[in-house]
Amino acid sequence: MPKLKVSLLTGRTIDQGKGKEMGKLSKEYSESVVICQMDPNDMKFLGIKESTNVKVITDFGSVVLKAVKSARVPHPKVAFIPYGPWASLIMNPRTHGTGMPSMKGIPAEIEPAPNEKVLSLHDLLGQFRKEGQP
Amino acid sequence: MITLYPKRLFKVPVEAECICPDVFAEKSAKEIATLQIWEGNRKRTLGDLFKIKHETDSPTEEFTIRICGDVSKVRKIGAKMSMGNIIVEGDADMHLGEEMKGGIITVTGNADSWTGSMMKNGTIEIKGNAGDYIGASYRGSTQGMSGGKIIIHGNAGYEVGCFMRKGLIKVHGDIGRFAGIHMRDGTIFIQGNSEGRAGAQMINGKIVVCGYIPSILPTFTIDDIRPKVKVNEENVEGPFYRFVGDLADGGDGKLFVSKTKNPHLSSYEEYL
Amino acid sequence: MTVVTGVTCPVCGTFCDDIELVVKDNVITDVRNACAMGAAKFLNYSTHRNLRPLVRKNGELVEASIDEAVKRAAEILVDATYPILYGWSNTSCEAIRVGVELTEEVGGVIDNTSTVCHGPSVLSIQDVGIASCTLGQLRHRADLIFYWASNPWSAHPRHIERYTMFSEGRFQKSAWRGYLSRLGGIMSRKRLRRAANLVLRRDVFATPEVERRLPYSMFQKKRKMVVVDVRNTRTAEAADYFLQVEPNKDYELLQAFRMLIRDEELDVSEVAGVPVEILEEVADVMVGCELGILFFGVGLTMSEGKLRNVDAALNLTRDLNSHTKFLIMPMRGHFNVTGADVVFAWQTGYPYAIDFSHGYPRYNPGETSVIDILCRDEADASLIIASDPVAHFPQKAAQNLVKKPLIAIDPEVTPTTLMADVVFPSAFVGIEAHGTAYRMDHVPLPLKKIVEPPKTCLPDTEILQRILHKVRKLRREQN
Amino acid sequence: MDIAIKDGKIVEKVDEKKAEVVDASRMIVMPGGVDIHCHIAGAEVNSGRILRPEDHFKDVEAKTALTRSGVGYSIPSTFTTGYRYSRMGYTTVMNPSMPPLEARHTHEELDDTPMVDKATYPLLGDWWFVLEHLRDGLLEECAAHVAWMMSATKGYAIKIVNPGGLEAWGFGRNVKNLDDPVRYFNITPREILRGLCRVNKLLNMPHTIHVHTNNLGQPGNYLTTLETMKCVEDLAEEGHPAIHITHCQFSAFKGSDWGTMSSGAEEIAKYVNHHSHVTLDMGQVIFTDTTTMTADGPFQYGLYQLSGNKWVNHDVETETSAGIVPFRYKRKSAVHATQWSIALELALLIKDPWKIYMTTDHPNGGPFTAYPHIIAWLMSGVARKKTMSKISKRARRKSLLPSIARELGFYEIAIVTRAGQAKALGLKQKGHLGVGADADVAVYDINPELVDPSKKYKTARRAFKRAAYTIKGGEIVVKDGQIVRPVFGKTFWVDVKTSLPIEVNDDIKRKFREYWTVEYENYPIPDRFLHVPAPIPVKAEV
Repeated sequence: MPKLKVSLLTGRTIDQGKGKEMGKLSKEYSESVVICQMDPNDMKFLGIKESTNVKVITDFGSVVLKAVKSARVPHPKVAFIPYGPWASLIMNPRTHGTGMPSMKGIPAEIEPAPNEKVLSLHDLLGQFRKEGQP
Repeated sequence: MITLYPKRLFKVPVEAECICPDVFAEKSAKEIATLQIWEGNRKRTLGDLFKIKHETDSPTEEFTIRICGDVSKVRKIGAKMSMGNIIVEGDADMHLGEEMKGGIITVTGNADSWTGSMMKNGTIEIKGNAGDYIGASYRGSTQGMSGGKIIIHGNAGYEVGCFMRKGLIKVHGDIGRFAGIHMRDGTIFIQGNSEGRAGAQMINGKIVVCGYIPSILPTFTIDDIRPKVKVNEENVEGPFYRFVGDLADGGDGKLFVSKTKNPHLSSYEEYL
Repeated sequence: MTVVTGVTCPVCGTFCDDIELVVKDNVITDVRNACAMGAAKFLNYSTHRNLRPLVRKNGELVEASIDEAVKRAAEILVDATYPILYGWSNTSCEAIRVGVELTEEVGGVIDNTSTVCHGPSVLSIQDVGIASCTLGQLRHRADLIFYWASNPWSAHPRHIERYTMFSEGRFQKSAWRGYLSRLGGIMSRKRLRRAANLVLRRDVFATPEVERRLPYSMFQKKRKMVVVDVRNTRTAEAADYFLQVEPNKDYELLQAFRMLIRDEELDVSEVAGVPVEILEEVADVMVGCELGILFFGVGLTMSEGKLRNVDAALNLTRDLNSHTKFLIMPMRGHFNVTGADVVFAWQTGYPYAIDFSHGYPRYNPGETSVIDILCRDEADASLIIASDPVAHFPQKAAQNLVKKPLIAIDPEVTPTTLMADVVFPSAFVGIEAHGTAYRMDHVPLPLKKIVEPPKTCLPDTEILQRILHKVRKLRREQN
Repeated sequence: MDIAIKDGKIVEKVDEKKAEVVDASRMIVMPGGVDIHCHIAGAEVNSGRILRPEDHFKDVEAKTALTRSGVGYSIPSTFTTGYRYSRMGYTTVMNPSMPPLEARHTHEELDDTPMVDKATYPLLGDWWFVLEHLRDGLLEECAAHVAWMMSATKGYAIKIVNPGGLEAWGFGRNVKNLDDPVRYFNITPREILRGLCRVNKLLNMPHTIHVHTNNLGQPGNYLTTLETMKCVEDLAEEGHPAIHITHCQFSAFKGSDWGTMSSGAEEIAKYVNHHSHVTLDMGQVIFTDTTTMTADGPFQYGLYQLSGNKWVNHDVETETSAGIVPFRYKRKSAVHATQWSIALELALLIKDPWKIYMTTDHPNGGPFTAYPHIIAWLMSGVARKKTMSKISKRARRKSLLPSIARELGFYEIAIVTRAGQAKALGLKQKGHLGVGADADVAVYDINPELVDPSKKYKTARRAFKRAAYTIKGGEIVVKDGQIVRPVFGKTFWVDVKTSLPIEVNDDIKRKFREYWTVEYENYPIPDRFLHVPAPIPVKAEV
């Protein structure tokens, strides 16, 4: 399976901003943040189409997201994920004494995952409870 | 010699500025046990958290405090000490030897961030790794380490020697980014690799990198190739590229980078 | 039906105060002047909300009375030896004032969302200082506007229109018309390209060569906008010039500019993927402007270099003041994150990450900041207000947060309230409760109460006061 | 003599059987201290706090059962500010620098500053409305707008900082002298000063215009200061002050550059001694590490260039600017030592203590906690000599201090630290212990009949550092230098009644939108916003 090394960015989008104000449980919100915006040429390289699921892996975790074509091209080998519970799973928590984790420019790997499902918010939070609590 | 054994595993930060030869000296084990320390927001005594064993010193020996057990949540050990020894057998938490004026601290394990920050004199030796901001200044201040030695046998983190003014930091292993940021003077000697941005915004002082460095900041200019470089009394064999910077700050710091370990920097030679 | 004017918008740091709301029977039915985010908030704020306090019993969140929830929350805080009280940037200064007092009372750590947005900026301001201003100053005077690693089009949608390029000032005119004509050009180029793609059947979209000269408009004596970013954003499209920087290389680029401004020469041919010729031209434009402003976003604080990226940016603008007037401002995200910093500072001396465990304020981000405390698993309880760390903190921090007793005060249902042990549904400040908040440039403005909240949803200020009162009572009983 | 207190006021007498008795025999009793000029709250001060963690971390105050925690040193947190003033027997403090647009901020902080009554002065000298109205000769319109501004910002006095210079600083420039026109506005600093002085009179403001001169902090500026005082000479009514020159020390430099800088105190004192329309405050320099902060943007930039220290600038649209630079005054620096000397020379050479008041321009010359030291210098030639022996030789040679024998007595100290200040501020119920006055009393543990402060200046210093009692509004709030009862103070503001208040029509609202980036209706602060508002109604002549 092809794998692509990218520099991962997270950030705001207007849809995420709107979705957030509509409520974290709204469909608008989760739809706006379970995506991974990629350069079309990178998608071609991975052999995936719009909305194919991909697995994004960093040193700190992995998450399945929907790949979408970025409207702001070109940005080869740069992938963008809006802020949200999904992006948080793979962020770099190290602050190097600054209080600030790294949320932009994290080295990551992307691979196609057409058969894996994007976690629902419920399932995602369920994973948190596992450690130590009922 | 006083030996401290933690009675249990600490979960919240413990702050024990009193673990310091200057404070312990002339005190009986009983008095030492009543010294106040903080566990989170609770006031405790040293005796609450540590078993304290007093052994009579041989008269020739310097006053020594030995800590056996996990003190990786105990901060400010040896802060402001001016004499004697502290030996930590295990890991130590942040601010070890902060504002230290003399004496020797030895840690057999790792030490966390701000080790030796604002220190004025004395020696800190870490057998394991160290965290970030080693020998740095307090937030907002430009008064970093102004004397003494910090020797780290393992790796060190980011912003080591931030606003450093004098003294020596020696790292046997690798170092993170921004070593010697805003450095005013003094020496940072790195035997391993640097993650980069060494010497950023330095005004003066010396940084020696014996290993690999991914790139040199564009605000440094190449000055010379030197066969060896002197670090305190020690001669370190090169050859080294010598860069000068940080020019963005009008600095005149010297950054020595091994030539053999960094063939990708050879393009700088055309500017010589 | 009534129309309420001059409403402040409790969403982003732009904190527009010209919103008009149409209210009918205690319901907001229409929003004027707001951006998409603001309109979404005013029209949908109450769709996903809790109406009653919740307390976790046997693993389940169940409805409780406010008194019961207050008691449970107070017990958690009194028992804790190192609690964190986090959030604050989406509530009023009045609530934050009580929050600091509560933290002091329980000997905890108080931190606001600066810690994960512009905290590093604060750290470098403490090293360098900052030459800044209020936003109107720029509307009247700025002729060179930089947006560096920030994308106002998405994050602060009305920023450009209200304060910079498209605003009309006393000494500087709006650049709206120029943009419209340029936009026409961009659109037709895009159309042409698409047609070419179809006809030639090959991708003309390939990375274009970096041009070696700035566009003509950059040398004209008029308002101009430069965007520096790792991606070609919507904002970048509206700019006179877009400078694309390689990810994690902002520091090098900023420092290189500083050198050029000192008339030093670079030993390299390009920096951060940008040819030095271009840098020299941009530096000339900086030096030659009447009044320049550099807005920077979290693109600087969250990427490699963090505080030092900002350090370089602050130094760059400071250096430029020996040639012209040049100012700089962080683009603050939440509508009152500035207020949280401000209130913390006047009560404690420090703007965020303040540790009260020894009875007085102590400050050392990296040690007393909430991400570090959570990653080291040191906190034994937490109170989260008006923030959603479970959704936005790195996994390890979020996991350690939910492991320990967690109190959440939030008008909305969020991942954090879902995972909490005590939940207080609050009134939406700026819609259902009044107060004060600070715009990103430190201008304080009133938050208005437009409609009545549900009876069971108290304002944040009152919830916190009740908890504080109960904490004091419990502590008196203990002694 | 007994002082009777009832319901927060000083009264003729009370029922001695029921009253609580404070035994102040063998002690000095004074009205509560009044500070006419100290930066303790608002945007500038708070930016200073954020800028300087290194200033706070070694000077902390832990929470007690009664008091909130906080930090010092040069820019203390709000609660600590209130407690520290109160411990020194102060009961009223004036925050002299408020950008009108950020007034809400200043008041939020003042509300969190306990123990003292307070007020704050909006910065109006470079406000576009003022510049335009004065340029067009519309004095009454200008007055109406200033009246509106006092109410909108809950302000107390007209503050003018480097008139014209702050508008020029918007584009990185400054003005050179009183007749240097402000670009785009065609008005000079002289016209601004005279205009606002007239406006002040038209509005019957309790205090005069409060002026930070042009060219502050620059060698040779004593001439500008003399000019500034002269320029309103003809506007003064006999016996009534028309202008207050604040932190005069910073505006009393002679010489053409830093090498030749010397004291201009003699000339200024001479002028003040011969005229009755001026009051001053000292702006004493203390040898310590402090934080300078003024609305004078160009001055602060100059100070940054001089010191290389970190620098904050904050320009406020259509109104003013501000700057902050940390600064250390060193004994061995000839300039700093001369500055130290100038303020004392002014205080001692100006004969009438009702004309010059004790301040450090906190924190610009040093923190207010240094007041007991200044009192010692004022009362004792020995104290002055002792400090003199440690300062720069060059400064010592040039200083006028050795030639001045004057030593202030306790009575004069009471004037320069409270009575004079209250009078200049027009605070009729403060600064004295007569019947009807607010029951703000400070009791210091020093026996004036036994202790000669000229010799025993250390005893005096100690006494003024920790009040034996501070009584605020009739309540004992400090005992033996400890807070025993935390109280809120009032916030005074001047409620000017004009016969024709500004009509708020669409035109005005549109102008607002053009000038500021906030809506008209969000600008004024409602009275209820203040914790304890104390409006002072004043009837204007317009």
